[in-house]
Amino acid sequence: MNSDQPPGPVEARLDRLRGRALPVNHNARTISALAANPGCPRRALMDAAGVDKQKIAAHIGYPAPFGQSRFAIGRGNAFEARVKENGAAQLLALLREHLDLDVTEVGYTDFNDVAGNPSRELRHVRTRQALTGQDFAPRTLFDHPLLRLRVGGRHAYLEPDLIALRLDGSFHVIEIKSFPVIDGQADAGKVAAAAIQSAVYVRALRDLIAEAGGDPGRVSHETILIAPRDFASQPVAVSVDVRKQLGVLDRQLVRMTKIADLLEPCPATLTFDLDPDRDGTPRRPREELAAALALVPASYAPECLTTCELCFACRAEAAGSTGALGKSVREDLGGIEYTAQALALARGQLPSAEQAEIAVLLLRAAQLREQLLGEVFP
Amino acid sequence: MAETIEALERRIDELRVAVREAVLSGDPALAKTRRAELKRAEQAWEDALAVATVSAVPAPAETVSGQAVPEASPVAGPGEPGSLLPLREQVYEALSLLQVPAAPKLIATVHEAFFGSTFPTTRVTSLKRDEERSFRTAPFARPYYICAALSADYLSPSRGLLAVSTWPMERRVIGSLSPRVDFLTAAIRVADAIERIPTPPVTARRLLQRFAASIPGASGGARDQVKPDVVRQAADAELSVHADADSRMRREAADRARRQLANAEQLFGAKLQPVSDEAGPNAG
Amino acid sequence: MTVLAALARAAAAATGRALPTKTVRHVHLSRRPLVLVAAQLAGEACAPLAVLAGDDREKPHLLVVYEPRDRTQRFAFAADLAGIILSAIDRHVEDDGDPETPYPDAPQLLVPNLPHVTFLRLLGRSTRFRKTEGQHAVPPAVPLLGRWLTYYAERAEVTPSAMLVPMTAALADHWATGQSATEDANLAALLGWIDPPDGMSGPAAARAAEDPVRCPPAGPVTDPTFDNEVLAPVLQAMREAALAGDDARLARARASMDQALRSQLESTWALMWRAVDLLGGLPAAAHVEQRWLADRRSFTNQVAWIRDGGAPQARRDSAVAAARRLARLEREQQRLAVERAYDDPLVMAEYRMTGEAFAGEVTEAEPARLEQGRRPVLRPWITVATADEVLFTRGAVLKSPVRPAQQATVVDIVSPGATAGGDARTRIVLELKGGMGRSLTPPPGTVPAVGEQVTYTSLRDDFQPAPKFPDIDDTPWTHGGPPPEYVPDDEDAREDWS
Amino acid sequence: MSTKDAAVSARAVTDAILADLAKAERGVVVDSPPGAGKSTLVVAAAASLAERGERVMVVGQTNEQVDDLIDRMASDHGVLRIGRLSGQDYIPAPRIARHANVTARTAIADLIDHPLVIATAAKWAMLNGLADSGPRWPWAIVDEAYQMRSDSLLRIAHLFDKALFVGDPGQLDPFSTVETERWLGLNWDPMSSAVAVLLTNNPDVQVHALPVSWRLPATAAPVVSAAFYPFNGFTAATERGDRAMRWNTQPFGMTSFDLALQTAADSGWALYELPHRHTLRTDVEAVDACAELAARVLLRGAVAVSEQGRRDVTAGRIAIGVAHRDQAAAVRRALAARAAAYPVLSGPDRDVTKVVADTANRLQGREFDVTIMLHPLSGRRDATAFHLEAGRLCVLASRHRHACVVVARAGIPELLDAHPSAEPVHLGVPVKFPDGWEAHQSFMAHLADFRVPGGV
Repeated sequence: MNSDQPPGPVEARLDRLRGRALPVNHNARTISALAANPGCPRRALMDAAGVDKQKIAAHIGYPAPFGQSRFAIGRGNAFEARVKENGAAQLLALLREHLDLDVTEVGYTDFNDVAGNPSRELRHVRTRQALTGQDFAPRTLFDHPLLRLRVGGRHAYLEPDLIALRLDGSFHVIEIKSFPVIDGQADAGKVAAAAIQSAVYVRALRDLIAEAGGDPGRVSHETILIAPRDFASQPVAVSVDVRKQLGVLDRQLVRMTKIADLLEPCPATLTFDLDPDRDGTPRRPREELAAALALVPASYAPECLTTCELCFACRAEAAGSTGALGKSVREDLGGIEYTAQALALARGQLPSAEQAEIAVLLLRAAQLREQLLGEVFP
Repeated sequence: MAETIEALERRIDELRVAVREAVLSGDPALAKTRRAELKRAEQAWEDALAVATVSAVPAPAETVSGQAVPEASPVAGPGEPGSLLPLREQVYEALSLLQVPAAPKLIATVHEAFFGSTFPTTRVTSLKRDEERSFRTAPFARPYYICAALSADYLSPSRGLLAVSTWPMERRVIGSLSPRVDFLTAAIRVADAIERIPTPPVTARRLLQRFAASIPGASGGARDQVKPDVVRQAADAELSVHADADSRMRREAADRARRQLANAEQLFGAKLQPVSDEAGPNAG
Repeated sequence: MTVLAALARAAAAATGRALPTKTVRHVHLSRRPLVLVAAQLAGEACAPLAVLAGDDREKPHLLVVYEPRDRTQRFAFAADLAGIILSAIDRHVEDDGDPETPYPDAPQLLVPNLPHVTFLRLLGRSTRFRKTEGQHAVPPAVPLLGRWLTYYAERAEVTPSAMLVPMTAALADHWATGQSATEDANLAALLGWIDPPDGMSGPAAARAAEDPVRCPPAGPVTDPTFDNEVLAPVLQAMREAALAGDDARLARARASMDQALRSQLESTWALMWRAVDLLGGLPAAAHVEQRWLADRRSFTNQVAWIRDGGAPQARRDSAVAAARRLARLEREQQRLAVERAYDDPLVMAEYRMTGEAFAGEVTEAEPARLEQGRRPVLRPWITVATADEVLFTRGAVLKSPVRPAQQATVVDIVSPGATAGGDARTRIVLELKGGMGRSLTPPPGTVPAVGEQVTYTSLRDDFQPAPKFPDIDDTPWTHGGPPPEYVPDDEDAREDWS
Repeated sequence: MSTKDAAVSARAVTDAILADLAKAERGVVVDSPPGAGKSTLVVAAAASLAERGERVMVVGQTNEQVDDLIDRMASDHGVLRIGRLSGQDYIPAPRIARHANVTARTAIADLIDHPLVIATAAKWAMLNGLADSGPRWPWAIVDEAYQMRSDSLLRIAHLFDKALFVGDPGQLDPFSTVETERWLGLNWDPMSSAVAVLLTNNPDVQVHALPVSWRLPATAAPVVSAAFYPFNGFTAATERGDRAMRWNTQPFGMTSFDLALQTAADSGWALYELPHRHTLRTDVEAVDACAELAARVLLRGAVAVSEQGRRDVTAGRIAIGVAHRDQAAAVRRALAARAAAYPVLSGPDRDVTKVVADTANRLQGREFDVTIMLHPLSGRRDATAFHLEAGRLCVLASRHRHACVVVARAGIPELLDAHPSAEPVHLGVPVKFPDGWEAHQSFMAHLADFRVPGGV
């Protein structure tokens, strides 16, 4: 997992930050999550260090609100299996009409293990050989190839559902999702997530090809989304242009390398180590851990509630700030940081020069509410 | 002294809540222990009921651990005709009809379509282990074994595919084109089988439809009445495209297998030193 | 959002209690609304697990799908649901009246949140094209239900409509909580702020509402731990019982599934009725009745359309249908905005904040002022003094909510500085036109008198006539020409459900 | 390129377009970057069609635009009889009334014999009858077609057989106040522009692009082209030497404002950067800065020197562009305050209240010598889709012939970096380029070289 080179000063500090725990492996989902709130130093730092945010959050008493229903997981697996069964017969049929895949293009190779050995290094080597044409078996579909992408200090291993190689020699990333495409429309949020994940694979694949001296341009930015059509489990193929997502991703990866700037203000002794006992139960005092967390500033917004494992902890921390009420509220309150300030101004407290404009409005608003509701401000 | 049914029911409800709380608080270990407790309570409840109600409860067809994803087990309506044959025989019937290596799901579907009974795919996977064990204890004692298909490159067992030991090695090795070739061959076999039956059952016709849907020109327009001969022609047509390349690859791999592998490995696949239990049963 | 609303949220956060943002209720509430709370299987496009529905808060009907993936069971469920919804509809249909006059009332459907609206839309989409005979036949009520659910879902897109109301939206429209809009989407949390249990603060109640074990989410998607720890084992037990053909165990398993799902739906059911009471506590705004009349009309037409064998709603809008719908939605939206401001001083206050309206006192009035032309016309002038900030310029045409028939044109604006006697108020001189009858002397009350408190705004309730669009068959080449006519095909009927 | 070459290449394209009109099956689309001679083309096309004896209906989007067009046509083609179809309450603007060959009527019947009839899309839509009955034109010319919503095209499309669509693809997209997701991905999404729908349904319609901008100076064309027209770029018709801004007076000392104006005069751009702060939209300091800059241009007596000769920069030739209506109102108040403060600023040409202060939407298609932009992201805590929209920035950055001063609080690049990029993705909707985020980045990167610290 750790990078091939000996860890530099930054890596060393990130390792200390993480403590004894093994770094959580990035996957396409966590990498794409980096773009969810790029303005948050706390998140950026912990992700770069591979800290298990879930565990931290649970230990300080704010477990992440995300769980996955086994029905959803089961549905996902069942659908992927169905698409891939019998040499991905259904998929071939779709690609033939969708990408006018040539009838000779049926080669199907399984990269889930190498001769029964699931080691990621082996699988990655094998994937590289196959994708860079170092073996000559006719291949069209690559089932769960194992790619690598450098994220922050270390390599993340990535497993796309499928990669299709067209006769014209260009690669198309295929993402199999189990959310439905109904009358040509799908949940825009889920498609967006799928798109950025595909972008992660495209990036990793381009790097792989480039390293092998090939032309990364051979990896198409037109990825293919396979999802159930309407209410049945018949798959449908839709192509998704991920150029924008690639742009976003590249920016994030660059930011990850600039992580030093974020480390700079933190005390050198800072660590999120859980001090686990033999069977992994954390022994580190909660307060201490919470205090350590507080040393890295977070930029909480309600949007975090759906994207970040630490959201509840950060929300509690942000209580009393206008941002906790939503970005638009904070904006309407003229960027004032705390609700108490806003209310004080509404009550007529003398504003600072910077607050002068908003103060007028708040006072006015308070008067109107008072007139119309007989409300008096706390 | 066993608790009353009501008491048990209350316990079960409480434990369910307890488990969920453990999960939500991000404490998998605690959740695990409480789950076990819950299972015990539920069992106790079942037993208590069994005592209470005189009706003798036949053992369930299979017990799936609480961890298993329900979707994995088949959704069979009550009163489905079960076959009297042992599982390996049923699998054999299906594979003999298909004449190509196949995945448990396809095997089960084929058997349901043409032999009127189905079985949980989960059991088919364990079947392979039993077969290997019995072969290693008494080689060639049985007329045939349900064995693995071998991946052409490493001659290791190819994930999730079953074959029959009496087939020629050429048929049991899987090159990169083989999945497609075998799919087309299977389609043809199914088409033949349907033609042999005077009034093919709905399940059989639906199976043929499923095949036809993924073969160019096989559906011949109307998706509801696919014609066996149309499917056969279409499959043959595409088969002719891949056949040579595929059989070349398979012959080469088969020779290698016969040269390099011991009997057991020829049937159940060569193993690298397994690095994790995921690598399948230990070759010893 | 506006400063006014933002301030309300800030104040709510500080006081730990939601604060009103409206003085009247802007949404219609039926005397006997049909409340519906649903649970849906995670990961599926639209696999109903259970529904708690009815118009009697004491006796809700519980419908459960024991094998959510089984096509027949789903359609059986759809048929049962149809039983509830269609009978509610039938109760409102009076066929003796002439088709022009709308039915006296329409069945209002209340659901917890927006995901429920989507759920009903998809349920409608997945049932309305079904065939009732031949292969893949379904019970006759199923496609009918589909068309009604689709009708409700599409009606819900029309902002002024109250046919299908997601409760979180209705509540959040009338109260400001001390949490974010994202968190307001949780019905229990939202109600926690508005009406916390005794001895509990708003935030405390909201936090408690976020515990999926103590307080099951309003759905329709159920809590993952419920799925994994409760539902999955029960389903498993049921399947095993079925496989073993053990009817006693099957019955027990079904009973515990009923109980499990009821436990998930009941608390939300209770919350729904609490919300109904809370909203009902507010007096209805002046235009609510009129908007409900539009709903009754639309409902009456839909009944007629179905009775006269009209086709089910298309999958996607044609070019003409899309343009028509957009035009209607925009007009309705605009009208709603004006009506709300006219009905509710607190809404009007938003416009006063932004200078699109002002309220003040009439300081001078020339009710009988005549404009001399070929023949004299009545053009009274009044002067209004206001403390509001006025952004209007000369010539701006305004209206007063209490005199909608009358136009007021800004003649002059005298800013406070210019006025003598240190009055800090702005003076606006308005010329009035219309709403004063024929004669040259205005009837009493038609012209605001000195001392009267008045409000004037640039929000106008007089709209352009509805735009005309070509017939579908005349769809021009620029938009792909006329679309093919819809003919139900087998695909529609077959399309198996998961 | 030299003005002469520019004229040559522009003419070549125009000829190609007119030739295309002659043989077009259905229609022709012409993409016109800012100030590339869109109206010139419309006038030429109308005239050449009229010469061929074809009756032509011309469709504008606003009465302003329509009157501008009529004025151009009537002046360039004095003989051509032009009908102006208008609503009841339309009073012909002086610039229309002065033309003898223009007749304004409210009923189409009175104009039906005119070779050229011009009206707004809304007015044309009124004649909506059945496709086969009612009047019909062999040709329509649709101006500002990218700002026209496809549903309003739907309402008039049956009035003509063939059409020439002209517009600027880089400007603001049509918008609606209601939820419009349900139509996304449809070939006839009523929310997409008339051109987009036309092209998806008629892929074989020819698309031309005008190659040079007559408005934008050599300092601006490359920047705007790169940031907002990544796929069909354009060049300036003039070279750096051809345009210049001079001052009639020297300032007393160099305030930051004078510095900004000087920078803009020399290089075509200036970023007047106020200290970082999160503010309301109507950031008084920023608004004042905009007004003050405009006032300075008048006070100092700016002279615009260009291929068209020398001319004083009068109030009407200065624009202050903003994102929101309340900002525009605030700027107008600030201007009025200055008019009250310095009597000098009230002469006919120097009347600072005559400076055009308006939102991007209403500045579309207009041209000025000097523009001052209140940057949409100035003082913001976080960006929204609205503030990031490429079209908005493009309009604000491409109205000027000489110089553009951008007024903004510091911290915009950082804001952009922290912007979460999780826009929803809709199936079947082509990815729109340029991406607003990227456009803003590249624009800010360019401005960095022309930074003038303000508010000190």
